[in-house]
Amino acid sequence: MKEVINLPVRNIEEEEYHINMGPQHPSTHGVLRLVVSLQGEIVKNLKPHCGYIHRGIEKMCEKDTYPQIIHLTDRMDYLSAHINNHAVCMLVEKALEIDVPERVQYIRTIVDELNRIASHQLWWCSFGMDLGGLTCFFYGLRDREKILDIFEESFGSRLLHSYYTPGGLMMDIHKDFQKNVKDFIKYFRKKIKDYDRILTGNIIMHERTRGVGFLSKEDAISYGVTGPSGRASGFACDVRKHHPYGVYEKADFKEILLPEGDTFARYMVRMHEMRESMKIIEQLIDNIPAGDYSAKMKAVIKLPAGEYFQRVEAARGELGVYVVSDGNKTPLRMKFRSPNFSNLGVLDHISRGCKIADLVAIGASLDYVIPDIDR
Amino acid sequence: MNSFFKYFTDIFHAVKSLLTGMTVTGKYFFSPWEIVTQQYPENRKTLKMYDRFKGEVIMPHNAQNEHRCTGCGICETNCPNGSIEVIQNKIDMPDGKKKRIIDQHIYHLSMCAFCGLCIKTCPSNALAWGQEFEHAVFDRSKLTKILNKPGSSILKDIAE
Amino acid sequence: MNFSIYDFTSFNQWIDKFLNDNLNPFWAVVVELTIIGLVVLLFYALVGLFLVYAERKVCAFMQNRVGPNRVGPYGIFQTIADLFKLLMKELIHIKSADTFLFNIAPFIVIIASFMAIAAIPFAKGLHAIDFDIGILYVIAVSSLGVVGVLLAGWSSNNKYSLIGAMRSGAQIVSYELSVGLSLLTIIVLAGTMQFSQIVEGQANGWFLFKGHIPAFVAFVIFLIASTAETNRGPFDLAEAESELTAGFHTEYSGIKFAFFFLAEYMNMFIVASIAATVFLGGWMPFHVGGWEGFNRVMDFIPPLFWYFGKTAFIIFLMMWFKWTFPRLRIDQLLTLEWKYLLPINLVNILIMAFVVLMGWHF
Amino acid sequence: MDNATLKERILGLVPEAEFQENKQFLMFVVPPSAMHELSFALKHEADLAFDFLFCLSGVDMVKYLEVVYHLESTTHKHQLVLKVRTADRENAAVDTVCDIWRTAEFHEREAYDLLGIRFNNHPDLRRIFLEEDWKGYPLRKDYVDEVNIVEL
Repeated sequence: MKEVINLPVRNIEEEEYHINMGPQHPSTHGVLRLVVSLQGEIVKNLKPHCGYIHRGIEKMCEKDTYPQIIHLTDRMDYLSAHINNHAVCMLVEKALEIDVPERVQYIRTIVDELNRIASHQLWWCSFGMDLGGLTCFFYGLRDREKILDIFEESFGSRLLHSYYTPGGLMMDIHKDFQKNVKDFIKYFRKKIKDYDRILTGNIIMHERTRGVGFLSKEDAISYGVTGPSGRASGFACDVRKHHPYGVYEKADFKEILLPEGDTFARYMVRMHEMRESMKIIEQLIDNIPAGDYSAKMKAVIKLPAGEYFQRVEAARGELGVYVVSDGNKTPLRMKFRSPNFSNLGVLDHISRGCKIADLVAIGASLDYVIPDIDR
Repeated sequence: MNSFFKYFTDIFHAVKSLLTGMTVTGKYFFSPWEIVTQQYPENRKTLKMYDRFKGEVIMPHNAQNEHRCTGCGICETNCPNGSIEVIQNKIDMPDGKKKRIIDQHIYHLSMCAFCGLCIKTCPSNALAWGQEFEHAVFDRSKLTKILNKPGSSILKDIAE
Repeated sequence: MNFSIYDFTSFNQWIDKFLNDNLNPFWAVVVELTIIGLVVLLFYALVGLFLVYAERKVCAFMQNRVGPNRVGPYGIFQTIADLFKLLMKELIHIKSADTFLFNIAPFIVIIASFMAIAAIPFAKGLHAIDFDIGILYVIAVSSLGVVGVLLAGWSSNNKYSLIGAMRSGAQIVSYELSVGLSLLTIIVLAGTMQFSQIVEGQANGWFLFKGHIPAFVAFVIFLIASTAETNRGPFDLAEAESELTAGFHTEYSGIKFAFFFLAEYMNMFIVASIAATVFLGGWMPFHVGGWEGFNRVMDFIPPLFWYFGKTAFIIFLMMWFKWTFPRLRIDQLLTLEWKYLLPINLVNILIMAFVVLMGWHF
Repeated sequence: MDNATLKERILGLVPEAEFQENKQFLMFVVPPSAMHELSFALKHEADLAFDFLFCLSGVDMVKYLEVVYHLESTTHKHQLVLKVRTADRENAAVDTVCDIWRTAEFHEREAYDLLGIRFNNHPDLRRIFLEEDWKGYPLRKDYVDEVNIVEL
């Protein structure tokens, strides 16, 4: 006698077609996993799964002294390592109420902006590559190399510098630093026109990005999307303007705000920001005052008991460092409000209803760096 | 009629934008002097790293095989990753006192994060950055290095 | 017996006569077919290897790089090394794949491109088969490849592969129209579908110049559509490595992957040679009607040189597209075809028919 | 709104809120029961309009667990820090604010993952960084893990 098998009735319409984008996928820029539910090619919803390279930096910070923490912050958002260092250094300086020499402020601001350009260049590479234009990748890296060479000459390393220390800098800038930076600005002003010609003006790129992944201003604020992605939605969130640090007050620059809120706007904000950063550097580079490259610091840095918060504008958005100190040389709790972590939260919201190809473009325009999400 | 013209102007602008893009790649195709790639193993002889390049931590020795390390261990406490171990020795001084000197300064390159705190905090400037960058080895244990050379001694004026 | 590099007809006749003298007619045909098969196979492999190398060098120069430069002088043996690597790689067996279809798919793809080569005239007399419906045959055969792509995507039992294969299906179905119609424009001008006659018809000027505006429009459309048909350049949606990792051939490894890879380059070669033959005169030297002296000088350059030069030029154009443009999205791809290329193409045929009717061509 | 009037305003909304001295921010400790209601008021009342939650952190203060909310108004540019404390380490639970500030969804998941603070009414309260079967909450001070944490 044959056994009767009752097959479940399958409703094709309601069944979800899941795709695991990642952890190994070319367009997630690292080990991020997006579980995407599809209907045909259209994204119904997606769930980000992160934590594949969670290293517990916040836990490690609780065991480290403040100068030792600096090298850990390098490894969060490795593309804006200097800016991350800057946040922690400023926090310690603010807690100890130390006046940092003017020279240090200038150098830090210039190096931050160089780092921002380098980071945006890499973003441009990967944006072009995610859209399918592989050549962009090499042009971006070619020009980024020039900045990395300047970094290497002055600070000894290309990516993870640990150049700032609480109270100042590890060492003074190289004697050729100013000349090299000026040469680079001259070089990059020429090359950025190529960027515009090959990608910004391209009709395929316009079609791919215009009106894709719309994020309204209200949502940007509510989701805490900061940095270029937030400013593309009209959210005035530039920490350099609203809570100035370093010597940004002395430089004349615009906060780029675009109202469109789509992928193309996020692209354009970054392109403009590279130019603004060059403007800032040009204004400051000749005016670096002479002086000491570090303030006098005690051998053991102990923060007075209390809570401190420092915000900086990292390349991808607002980086917040929150420290609870109990008066010891190690913090009781150190929390990094990483820009990418908040920016990732919005991905599900803005990619619903778009196609897989759009999802890749949106992901590229949000420009996440996975170690910064996972920390 | 308007949309009819728009149809053709769209095509015109599209083609124009595509051709602009092609001029960029075409220009680079025909300008091989702009190639930026370095032929790495071949150019080893001419390759020079910057003075400040952080290749590895070294302990400079002078011609008399003398270094500046007192073996105080400040680098060890400052290292965030525990990549430095300082092993001290006690020797009897002629005046009867015991004195600590360095026996071995062990440096685990595999754990080093190149933060530079050991070099910055060293009170006698005994450590420095080396420009060597070809660290690949087949055995992990080769990355553990002893920085003071065998038979070396501390520089006279540091010791006093 | 006399043969030259300008005309291979007498050479072919000599072989034919030699075989018929020594063998009975049946075996003579068998031997001839075998020779042709072997020659085409060898040619196929050589062109494939060379194109892979050329592509890597071209893209490297466009990207300010040197490209392959380790194996042999200027890296010319790089692709051979790659071939050996692919030959030695493990053929990964996919457990839940449809094994029969999975194995057969790369062969379908490669056979489709193989068959198309047979109808292409390389030089006078150097022509495997001269169909009187040559163009129709090539269009029909070259579009068979998509069956292999669809099967590969379906049988891999992989979601990325399936999406890639479906994209490819939609893409070929639409762009086949444009390819056909743009070739039809020239057929209207040439009045024949036979490749040898099309080439002969361009003895006093290439069709691109003879048919002026409509021929030029058809040429541009053919370039775009054939790039799309070969899954290349800005239209590589079926592979789309930043979206679908590798699209339809995600699950393939070793030599089966190499087949897909080789077929892509051969398809590129085939469409380039069709474009060269139909629009740019194939092996016919650059002639201008009436300029006898000039034509003589041009005749001095061997036809094979002309043929490969033109094909290489078209291939270079296609590589240039690929290494410059970002990828289109699937709906934009279809919009481009149905809203732009197809209507323009239809109007263009009408114009061409009118031009031919009124005798306004050169 | 300057900090003095803002202080009055907050105390008017939640009288039992406890003011804390801080050089940088206006800081209040709010009882957990009042947090959600207060958040709603902070976001939606026109003179407050705290629409940007720029940081949400969980802290283990050994005696109690704490959730710290850093708020900013993008229109009025004033800032505020709220704290919610819970002494119950086993079943620490706080009302979610992710219906008010959407960014809290991920940050609350992080706090749950690393500190074990549960958020009531959270739509998707799962571990975000660690695996589902991870035992314990790593950022707590009493967390012991002999395998994964290397003591130097």
